[in-house]
Amino acid sequence: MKLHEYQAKQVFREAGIPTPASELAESVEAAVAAAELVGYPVAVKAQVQVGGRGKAGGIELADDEDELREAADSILGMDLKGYRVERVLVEEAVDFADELYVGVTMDRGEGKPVAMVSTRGGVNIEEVAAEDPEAIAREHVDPAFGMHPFQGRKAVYDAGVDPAVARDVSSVLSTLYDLWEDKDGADAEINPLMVTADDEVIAADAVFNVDEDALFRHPDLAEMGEEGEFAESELEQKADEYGFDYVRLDGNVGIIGNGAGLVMTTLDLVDHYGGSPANFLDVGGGAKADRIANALDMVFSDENVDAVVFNIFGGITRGDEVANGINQALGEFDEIPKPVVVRLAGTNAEEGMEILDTSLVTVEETLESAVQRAVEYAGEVTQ
Amino acid sequence: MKLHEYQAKQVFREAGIPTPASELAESVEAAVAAAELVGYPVAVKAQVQVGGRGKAGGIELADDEDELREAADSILGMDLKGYRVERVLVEEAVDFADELYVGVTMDRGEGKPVAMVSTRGGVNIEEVAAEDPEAIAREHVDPAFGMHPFQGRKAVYDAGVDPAVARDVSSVLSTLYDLWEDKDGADAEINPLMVTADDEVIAADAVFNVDEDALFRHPDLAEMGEEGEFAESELEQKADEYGFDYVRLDGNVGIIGNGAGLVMTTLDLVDHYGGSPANFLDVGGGAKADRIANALDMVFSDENVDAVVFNIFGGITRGDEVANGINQALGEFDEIPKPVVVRLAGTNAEEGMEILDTSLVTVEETLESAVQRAVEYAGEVTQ
Amino acid sequence: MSVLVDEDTRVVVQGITGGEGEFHAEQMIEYGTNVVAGAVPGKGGQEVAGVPVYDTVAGAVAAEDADASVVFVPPAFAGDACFEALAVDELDVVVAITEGIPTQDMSRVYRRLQETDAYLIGPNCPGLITPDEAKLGILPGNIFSSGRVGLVSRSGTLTYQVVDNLTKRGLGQSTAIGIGGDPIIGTSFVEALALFEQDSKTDAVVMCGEIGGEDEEEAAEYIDEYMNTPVVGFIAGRTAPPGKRMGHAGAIVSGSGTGTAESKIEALRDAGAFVGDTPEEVADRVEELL
Amino acid sequence: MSVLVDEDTRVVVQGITGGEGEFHAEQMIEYGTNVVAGAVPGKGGQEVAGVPVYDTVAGAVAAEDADASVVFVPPAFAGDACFEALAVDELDVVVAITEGIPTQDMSRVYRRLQETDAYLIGPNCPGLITPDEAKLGILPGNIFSSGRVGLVSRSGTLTYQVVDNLTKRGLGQSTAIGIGGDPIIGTSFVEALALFEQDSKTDAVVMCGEIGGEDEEEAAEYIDEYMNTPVVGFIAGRTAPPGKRMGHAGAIVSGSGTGTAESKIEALRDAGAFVGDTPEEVADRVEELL
Repeated sequence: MKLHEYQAKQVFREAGIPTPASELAESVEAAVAAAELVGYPVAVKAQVQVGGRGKAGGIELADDEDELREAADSILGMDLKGYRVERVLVEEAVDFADELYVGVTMDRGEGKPVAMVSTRGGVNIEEVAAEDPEAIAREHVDPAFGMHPFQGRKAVYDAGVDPAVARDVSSVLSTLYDLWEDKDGADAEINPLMVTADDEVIAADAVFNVDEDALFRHPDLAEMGEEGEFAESELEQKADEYGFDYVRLDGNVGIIGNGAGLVMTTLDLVDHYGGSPANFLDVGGGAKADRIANALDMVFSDENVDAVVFNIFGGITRGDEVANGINQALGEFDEIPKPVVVRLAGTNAEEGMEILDTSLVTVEETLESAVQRAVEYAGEVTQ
Repeated sequence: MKLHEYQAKQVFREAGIPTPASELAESVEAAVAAAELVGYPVAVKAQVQVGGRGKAGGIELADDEDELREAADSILGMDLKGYRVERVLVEEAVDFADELYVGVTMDRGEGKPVAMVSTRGGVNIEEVAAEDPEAIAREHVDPAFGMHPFQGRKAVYDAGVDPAVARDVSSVLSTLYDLWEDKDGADAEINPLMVTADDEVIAADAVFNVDEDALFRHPDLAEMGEEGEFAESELEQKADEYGFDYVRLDGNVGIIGNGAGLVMTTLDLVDHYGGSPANFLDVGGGAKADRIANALDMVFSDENVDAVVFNIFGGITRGDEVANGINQALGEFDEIPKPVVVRLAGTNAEEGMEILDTSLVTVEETLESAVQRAVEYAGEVTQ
Repeated sequence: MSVLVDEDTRVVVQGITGGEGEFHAEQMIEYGTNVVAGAVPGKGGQEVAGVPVYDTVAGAVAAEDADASVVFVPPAFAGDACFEALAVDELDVVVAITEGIPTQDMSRVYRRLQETDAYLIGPNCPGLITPDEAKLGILPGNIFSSGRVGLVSRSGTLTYQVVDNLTKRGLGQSTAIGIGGDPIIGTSFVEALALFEQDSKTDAVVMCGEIGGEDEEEAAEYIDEYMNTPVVGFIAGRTAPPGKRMGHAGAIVSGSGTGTAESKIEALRDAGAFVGDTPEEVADRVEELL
Repeated sequence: MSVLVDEDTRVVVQGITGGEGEFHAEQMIEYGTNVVAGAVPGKGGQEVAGVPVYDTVAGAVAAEDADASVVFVPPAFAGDACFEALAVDELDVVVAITEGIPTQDMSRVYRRLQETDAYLIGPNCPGLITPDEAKLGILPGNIFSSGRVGLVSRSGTLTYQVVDNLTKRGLGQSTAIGIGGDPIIGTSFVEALALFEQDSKTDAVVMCGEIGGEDEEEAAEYIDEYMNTPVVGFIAGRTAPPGKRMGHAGAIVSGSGTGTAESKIEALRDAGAFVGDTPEEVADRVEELL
């Protein structure tokens, strides 16, 4: 779960990381009031969870009220990479001499945390990582011990940070690591960590993503997550409500299945047989009839979808439950909105096949044939 | 550093370990007021840092004000194993069905912490450990990870604690461990952890000793240490003031040296040559003249001392500094109060021998001869 | 034995008194698995699914001489359950079925695992099975058949799909291991492949990978350098767009181009492994090899 | 080489810019020790005692090819300094002079140490010396002389006393190691004895123990089972009363009768070692042996 910038900064600030003065505003008038409190010049920053806000016009500077009104007016309500901007952060514009990067994440390959420092802050760090990996000092942390103080210092010195601020940067990194550990962070980043002409360091941006599996022990962050809800598409909101792993894609073959690997495989097969997948939708393990009906509702709600392939290999999930769900969902229609190809295998598949109302769906025996049939149907509609 | 029972209970209570209601009192009248708050029956408990207070008459029960006055009057001001009782804890008398032991300490041999549980609470646990080691369940803790929750449970089940309270006891042990770790405990113990007829657990006594080397990061505990200062002997107070490692013994040969091993060896040699050591006094490494003078002041202040052996092997400590200290201290006397035998070796020993005013002291070349000479002097005085 | 477990394996089920734990303990026993005990704090002395329950894993192992455990403990407590199992030297195999264990908990468990000789399978996995001998986990036993194909997979239902294709052609399995799709797992592809390479009952190995991470690339290096047993690969997620999480926390292609299906397929092919475009092609190839 | 260090040992001094660090770096260099660098955060680029200072230990080792370090860092930071040294694979020997390191810090350092191949000497120790070759620590070099007696001791000044007795009789030392008197130390008597046993330049070993703990008893077992080199022992603290801390945090006899001088002396004698009543007797015995 991603926190918004203003939330992440609040978390960082409470932990003792210096951040610029700032106020959240949801209207131009509120932005004006906020700027009075913060003091000009200010930065007006769109609070949406996408990268590259600056380049996309989501961040503007304002030296006075007129400029501020103009900036707030242009940003509030704008569409930024598919998200509508509902709130801006009005923030003290920091005069900086240098921009650094500090971050903590889980190195999945090593199975352990890694703390990172770079003097190449203020730019897309993933590009830096790709082009010039040596520009980022990395210090792996033993998760049993946590980050030793010397490791924070080592990362900072290895990165070549100016000695005048090395101690402060190392202290920010240690705090960031402890925060990441205490609050079950997935990624924690400050980019840029600005260095002023007076050798003060200050977190000009803040990223804090939380491990959703660990939210149960962080009710405060869970609450922030609700407060800062995504401005998602209607379909994604629906998937959240239903509790599905769902990703919308560009094609017209709707896909429902159980288990991420098998659903991805179904997508790949749609592509392999010349079709184009409309989505990834995993109903998960042990889905009951209601859940199956919800899944059908989801793909039917996607106007791009022309045909649906329903591929279940029962393990915990039982074929009879799936068949009931399909019957229940499709029985409500006078006319089935989109052709549905069903393939059931595994636990209670035979029972499922007996229950399934084959007047409503096309049944196929194998994954390959089911996908081919769905691609065929979708092709017919498209023509 | 040992906390008093009332301090340890405060620390435990703040961490969430259940403790009986209690109030501290320094007079009989205050004890009466305290008992009113706590409610009869109460236990009146001497707040001195010695074991076996109960057997020594330092703990009494009182059912009403008369009994309380009598108890408080008899305990306040009493001499308990050499300590004068200045304060009593007036505590709710808990009606218990069972008494357990839980503790956490550092297992020096293993170099790692150990959590302990026993159903043989309420008695001297060291005796239990000696007579029936199996009666104490021990769970070693990996200091990198801290105590896993399963370890607390395992210790409790291994000890054979009644299942009805196993969860609560395990939770107390986990809290005690975390406290021990967070606050740099040396030993943390609850003995007894009482179990009531309603299966409530409650810490009826509380021991918390802090690693003195770690006090710098626990100012709150350091403050408690001052508040609960030992009622030590005059000599021990003096040693504290001077910052010496000092232990008073029964003999009449005063001993001053540098380095614990060498001082212990000097004691052993005094014994070996038929004398009896009056003290252990380690001036530590790198002692300067003032410190040497203070050490002489200490042994001269001990009326049991009849002769002094001063044995310095210079490493960081310099012989010339030592000689200056001796000259300075002894120069102040018209008559040297007790004969002093000096042996200097190691760093700057020759310079020291040149400086040393041999009209004030007896000089010996070797450790053995110095000790023999001091034993001889002490023997002469005794005769 | 085949790989890791066989008919002699003595299994303790952690969390056996929970709904999932009890149901799958019964299923495992029905399959013929030698489940000897359950372990649930506070439930010692009970009997569930016909086996005695102990308060601690150590207690269960001491009393019932178990050498493997399966963890069906809710995610908030599953990390601790893994530590508890790993603290018992006698347990050679620990299978963590639980989905949704916090990643940092697993990072610490993984750290501990490195100091032990045990194999931790999972978490968030279907478990492993040596057909007709022992099933540790939630795999549907009826689709498996005994034979000479080893199988290792990051995904549960994809495993079933591939096994189904094999079994229907009479290509039985020596052992099938679902290693799980989480970002941090115990036993990796490389370790599983090494076990199959050393196993005299395995003549070919099917390896089902998916996008995300670099485990498949590392497996390819291992295949190239150390394996004589032929490997047939399958990689799910060729159509997955970068930056989107496809169900498994691990199944995400990073923006910087690592962890793509292409890089994994290429690595495996470079290592001499056949990689099928469909599960059917995988079975075709295995049939050719045996 | 003799044991652990010799004239080729390249030493980095952690905390070289502090008073103690600088003074003893100079002393070590004067003795002939090959001190190649200092390491102090924020002081990189300076020169102290004639050697370059680096911000990190890893940086110092990389630039100056050091293989040992000596820690003169204040107690609050010394645990971290040990971790920093132990993180550098190239450092085979780490000598922690610092006194007063919190016990729990050392417990964690000790845990880490078990995973490395390094020897940690101390903390709260005088260091070690191979006479005429290298001195790592604060021992007064002038009392030592080169020879064939190994020495290991928990106490600093007692070491000096014993060495003085040896040197005055012409009994030089191969290496002398002060392992320190804290409750938790890196290298134990047993490990030090094993090093001397394997050392072709050591013909006899003097071991100075003291009350508290059971390290001497463990050493006795080791001597009994594994050592051919003769061992002469000395145990300080025979007159120490139970329950009193005699200077060293470790030097305390527990009420339950373990850790007494008697038990240690008896264990050593049972293992065939001579135990002297006085340092003089120790030297007498060594003279007889060589």
